[in-house]
Amino acid sequence: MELFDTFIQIFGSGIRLGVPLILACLAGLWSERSGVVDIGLEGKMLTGAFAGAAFATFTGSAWIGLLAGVTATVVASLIHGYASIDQRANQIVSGTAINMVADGLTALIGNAIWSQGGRTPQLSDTALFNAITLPFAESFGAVPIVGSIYRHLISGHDIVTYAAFALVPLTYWALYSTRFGLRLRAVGENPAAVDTAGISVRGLRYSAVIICGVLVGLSGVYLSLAQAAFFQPHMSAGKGFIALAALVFAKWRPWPALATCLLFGFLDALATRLQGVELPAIGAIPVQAIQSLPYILTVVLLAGFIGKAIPPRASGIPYVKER
Amino acid sequence: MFGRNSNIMTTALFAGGLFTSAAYAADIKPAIIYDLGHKFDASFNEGVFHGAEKFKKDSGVDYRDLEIQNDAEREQDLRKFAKAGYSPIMTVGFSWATALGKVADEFPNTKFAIIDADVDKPNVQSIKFKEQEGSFLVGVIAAKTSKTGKVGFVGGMDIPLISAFGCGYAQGVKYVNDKDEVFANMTGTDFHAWTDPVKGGELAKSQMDRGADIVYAAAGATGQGVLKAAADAGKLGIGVDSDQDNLFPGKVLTSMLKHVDVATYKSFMDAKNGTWKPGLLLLGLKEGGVDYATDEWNKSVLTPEAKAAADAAKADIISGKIQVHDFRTDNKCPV
Amino acid sequence: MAAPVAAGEDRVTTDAGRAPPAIELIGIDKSFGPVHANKNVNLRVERGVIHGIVGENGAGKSTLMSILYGFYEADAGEIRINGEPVRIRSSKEAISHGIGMVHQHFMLVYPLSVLDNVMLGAEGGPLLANGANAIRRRLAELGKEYGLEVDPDAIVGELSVGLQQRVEILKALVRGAEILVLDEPTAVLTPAEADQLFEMLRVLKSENKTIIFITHKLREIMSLTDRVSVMRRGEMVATFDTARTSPPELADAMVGRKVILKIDKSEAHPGRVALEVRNLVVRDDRDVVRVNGVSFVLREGEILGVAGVAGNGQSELLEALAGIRPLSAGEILVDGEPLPPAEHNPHAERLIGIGHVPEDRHRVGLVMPFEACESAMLGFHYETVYGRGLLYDRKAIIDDAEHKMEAFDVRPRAPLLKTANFSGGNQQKLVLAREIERNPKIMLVGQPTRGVDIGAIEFIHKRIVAQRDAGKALLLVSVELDEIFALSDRIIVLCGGRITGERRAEDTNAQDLGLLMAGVDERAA
Amino acid sequence: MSSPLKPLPAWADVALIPLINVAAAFVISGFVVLAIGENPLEAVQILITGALGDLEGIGFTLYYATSFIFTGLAVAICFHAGLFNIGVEGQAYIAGLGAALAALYLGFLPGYSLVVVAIAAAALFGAAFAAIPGYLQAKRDSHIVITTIMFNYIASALMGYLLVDVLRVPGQMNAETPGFSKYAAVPQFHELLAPLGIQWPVTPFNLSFLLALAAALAVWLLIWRTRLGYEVRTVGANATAAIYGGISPSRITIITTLLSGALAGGLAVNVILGQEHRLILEFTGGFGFVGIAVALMGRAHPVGIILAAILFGVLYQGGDELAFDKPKISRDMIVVIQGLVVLFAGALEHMFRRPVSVLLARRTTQPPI
Repeated sequence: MELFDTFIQIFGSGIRLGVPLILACLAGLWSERSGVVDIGLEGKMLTGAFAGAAFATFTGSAWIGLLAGVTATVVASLIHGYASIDQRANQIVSGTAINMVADGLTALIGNAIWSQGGRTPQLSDTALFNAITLPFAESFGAVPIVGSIYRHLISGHDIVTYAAFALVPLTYWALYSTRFGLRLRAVGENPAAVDTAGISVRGLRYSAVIICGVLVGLSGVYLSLAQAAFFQPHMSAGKGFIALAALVFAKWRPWPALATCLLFGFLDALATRLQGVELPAIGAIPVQAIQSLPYILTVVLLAGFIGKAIPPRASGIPYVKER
Repeated sequence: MFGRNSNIMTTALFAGGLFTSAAYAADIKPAIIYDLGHKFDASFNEGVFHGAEKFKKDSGVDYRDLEIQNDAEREQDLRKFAKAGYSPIMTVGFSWATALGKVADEFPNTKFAIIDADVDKPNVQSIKFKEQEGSFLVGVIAAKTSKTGKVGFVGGMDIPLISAFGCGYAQGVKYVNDKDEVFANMTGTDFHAWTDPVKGGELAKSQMDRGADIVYAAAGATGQGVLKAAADAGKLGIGVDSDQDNLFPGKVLTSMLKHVDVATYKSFMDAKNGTWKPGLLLLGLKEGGVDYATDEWNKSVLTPEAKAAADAAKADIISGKIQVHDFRTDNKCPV
Repeated sequence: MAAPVAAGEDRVTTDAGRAPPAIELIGIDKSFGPVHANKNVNLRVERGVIHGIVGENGAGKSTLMSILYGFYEADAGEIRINGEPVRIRSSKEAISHGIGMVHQHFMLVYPLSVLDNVMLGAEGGPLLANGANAIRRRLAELGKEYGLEVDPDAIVGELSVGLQQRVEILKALVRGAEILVLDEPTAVLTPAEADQLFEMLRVLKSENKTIIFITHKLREIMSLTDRVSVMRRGEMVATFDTARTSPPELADAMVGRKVILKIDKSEAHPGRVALEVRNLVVRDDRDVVRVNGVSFVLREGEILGVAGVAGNGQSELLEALAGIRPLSAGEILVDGEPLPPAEHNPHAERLIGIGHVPEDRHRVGLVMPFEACESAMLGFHYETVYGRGLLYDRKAIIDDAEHKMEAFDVRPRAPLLKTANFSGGNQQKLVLAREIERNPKIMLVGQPTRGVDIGAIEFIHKRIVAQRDAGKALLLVSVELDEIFALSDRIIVLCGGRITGERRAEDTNAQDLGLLMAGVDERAA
Repeated sequence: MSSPLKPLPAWADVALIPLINVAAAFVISGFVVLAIGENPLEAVQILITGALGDLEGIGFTLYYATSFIFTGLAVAICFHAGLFNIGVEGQAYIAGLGAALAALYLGFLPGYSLVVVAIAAAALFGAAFAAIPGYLQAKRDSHIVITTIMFNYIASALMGYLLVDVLRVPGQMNAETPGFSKYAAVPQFHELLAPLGIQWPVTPFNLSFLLALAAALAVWLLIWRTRLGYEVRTVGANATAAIYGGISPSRITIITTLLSGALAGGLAVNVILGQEHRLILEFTGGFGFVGIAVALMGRAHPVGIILAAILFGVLYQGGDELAFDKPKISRDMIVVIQGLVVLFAGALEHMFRRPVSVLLARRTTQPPI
């Protein structure tokens, strides 16, 4: 029973740590399914976290913060989109640029406004997305196992977390059950087929890039307005790249993306809990080993040692009409 | 915020300096370089800042300060201050030890100070604290306040210094009730551990899930995540270094005060008065270097009973009746 | 032989009451930079017929169809659909005018299902479910009606090429295409698959659909089409009723009465066998067999021409011989000795004296951003001529390039100029200079004068013949029949990856070769 | 379809366009400074004085430039083979491990041969760490961009573990190794010049600078004067032509990443052996990423890289002084500039091409050849 509770707790922690990954991973999914490779997720996450925290600080409203965060990431996405779609740039270079600019600019502006080394002040409760206790969480929570799961895993998250989980089926539905989704999947594989079917490749890709901006913006806002209560420079701490790894690992599909992000979140939670803990028969596992597991798994997958991750065929390649 | 409950202590500590200052007034250019984790961490670095601000107010002498952003900058920044004629230069945190060891030799006429480490140079003042004693007191308060008999400790980096906090705390808890449980976790193993409130919050949540109703954070800026998690869960946190009771009023039981503010103030003031001395300063309860916080924000949660127990323990420690073990002496904790 | 009619004119007099032609293209003109792809092209396609368009590679067929399909806009000219002048600025507009197109390279999304592919762009609403059901029904109907059965839930990438093409046709039909354009549809099909396709097209025709069928295979034209138009060098040169023309007449029209460049060529004195190929089988990147059991010998002091319509295995043959493409079966013998697998690579083959002028100098033969002198040593860059020690001897590299440029009259004579800045002819001379100056005993030459101006063609031809006279063995691959005639001593014709015939140059003519190229096997003829 | 552009004259292609791109990055940076309420011109003045105003500033500038030359070369050599190595940061980090292990455990080596071995170890470790993504790209077709990003994090975790749990001095709280012997140190210029009676201020500027210049020369010779370099450029420019020319692209990919990793090791040599004299956490400080900006700005040419590295050295050192004098303009400003350089000189490289060619076409009476 104690083991079960521990598991529930670590899993709960994994969910909270996994939420920004889920949102960023879905963002990457939309973009890359359309053929625009996005290694700028990390930078956009920071952008969203900063803009969200800054505006929440000014206005005291989490919702305005959210709006600002999402707007900022959409702008960043559009810059990447312009470079990738219209300027036919190297998308890796463009994404790297976004990462660098976002990393520097958020810290710089934060420092210029609040003189706290780039941090925003601690946000008040109204400017945050707080945990929502679902009905009967307390009373039902007493029931063994099911109640515990309900109380600790299902109840007690903030609205962004619930949104993240809702966005997975939504993405799945949009991708596989709507006209837009079909076209998007097609344009990432063979833009010429889409073009000859009389559909605008450019329009589709820009739409995807904007959706990517909205989702990764949510992810950033979650960092500063739900997970922490302020923005702090570099606070994304590689989550954008983990999300990218998860995307590869999930082979660009929504449900596996959710599973992978939860796994990675779970690993993160586990790494934190196992700090300095001696495990029976194994001894202390270096937390770094667990922390680097997502990266190692991704490399192994990419190398085709456990299945093969094949990206959308046209991803990273600017579309040029050929003769 | 400065010296709220410890005005008497502070005044007692360096009253002499204050009153004799005029006679030896010298032109000094004090400077502070903070540790990673930022100036306004509401904790360790911020304490130094408040000490310096008070110094500025009292003496009229301005000071420079600087935040660094990565480990690699330390030496250059330190040298830059020394080069520019700043003295005394206060370096905040043990991470400065190596860089200071080098630079202090290059500028033998500059006065340096370091908090939390011992750098044995003729021009360096090393200021260390008996964190275990202050932690003992908050441990007593935690044990007296806890309803579940389970309390938590979230440390920053897994190093002996932080273990000394945790060990002192555990001794205090066990002193009150030997059956009480203390859950202890460390956030990380490198300097990111000081700046990761999310991880801190997660650790606090895990301890609260296991039944802890009071969590003590000794983790720099990471601690804010711990206090927030405790406040969000309707439990109590214990702050560290600076008085953090106001961060979540009514949700922070008390704070273990590590008077880096006082130490900074004194170091600067001594330099101004010409009474600055190099060497090791070891500050405990007796010297007013550590304490626990009582103020308007925690009076609703800090029961008179708990306060009385803490004050009794404090008197016993000062008198030597209670010996609080320092983890750093043998890397072991007796409880 | 019947005289070809003027382009665009109809030999069948139209009755006043008859429906207007399905398509009329009037004066279509299109240039890509310096390339004049379509010159004042007229075309008239009647409703309910299968209308073939033939022409050699680069004759402008695909460009014309791309204009019809709205992929490009013509610089000048008019399009009429059912007699109505229309502007087609996008594929979407073409589709709305009832035009469907099956591209040579399928416009399919391979990881998606047949249903998804067919639906793409014709989803029938923002949600897929309703449209999907409608299209599923429609696919079933079409399947019954035209014999175009295909599992709607199959993943397109897992289907055979023939079925993939069927999906392309279904895509067009589901969109209500009345006019179907097929661009070289049989290029990727097996003969059996091609026959199936023809069956389908005949059924479609019987339903009063109009079909434009682009090919360069005369056999297909003769067996399938009602009418046929011939394009040559961007122009529409003739239109025939298929029933009243013949393969030789079409071949003649396709090839045209070009000025055959006369080369002063002495009689060949073939020596011993330098290269022999036995039962060679070669696959392309998509694992399709492109060379299927080819055997021949090449002697010293002769030029063996490999004729054939583009895409019949010549490229793969050449690449396989040069060591770039692996052999699936068969063997290569050099000087009577089998070439060991370890030496079946470009580097080792160069060492034993096999030179290779690749078909595509832009993509393969040269490195465009390099200085000319650097492109002039590609493949030989390891040689000590260019420096004995660790470092290259820059002067030796430049001198070597200067020497080659001198010998082959490459202009401007600037070894430091970027390769890309030379004209096509001079680039090609640079490639030839590089390969010939190294004095190989066997030369594999692909399309030596493609995109090269007249003056350079003559120069290049002379150098090739000079090599023969010096006792070298040369294999010449060219889709230009007149080039084959001008240079070859002996000619083999490839069709569908097989040799359909071998001729001595003086014993044959364009009509004869045209038949072989069209796959009319001499044994059957 | 847009009409094809006339090719730009060579001078515009080599100098004008890159200059405009970099200028655009700086102009926008100026607006950023303005937006945070400071005077950009004053900022530039402080920056330049701080970086070049005295010998000390110059020393620091060149110290930083040394690091950037190495990382810039590491990125550039991969560019030549058509590869994008984002992993220079991690490769340099691991190279630092090699340097430290040699310095700490090979102390028996006579005199300054120790530092030579330590430098070699840095190059070796960097190369080995880069070779894994290189191998996976060449043989298993795993995209080198993703794998090198992953390897940066793997390097970070590995080094964190080693420094905290394995190499740390017992009882010491800082995650760092013990100091190296003086024979494992690359001499600093102020030490070298002092016996000659030349007073050079104490700066971390050390002999690695000469090593960096030598590396730049070596890379130049390698790329433009050797067979291997020829093969590297051929693979980068046209892989099909390379195969035709008997060059194996996968072999070249592996060799190039090895060389790139070895060059990344130069960052460790400069920082660890030249300045810190012990291995510390995260000593790479993002300099591996600066290499991307340097390589793009220097157009992957060693001379351009040296110039771009010095410019970034000025930015880093001057930016330090700027952050000191104007706390509002924190060091992050430099990261912003760096990112904007990558954006304009890399991603939006061709944005100004059309307007410039239109402008030039209007200006020149004769069409440019």
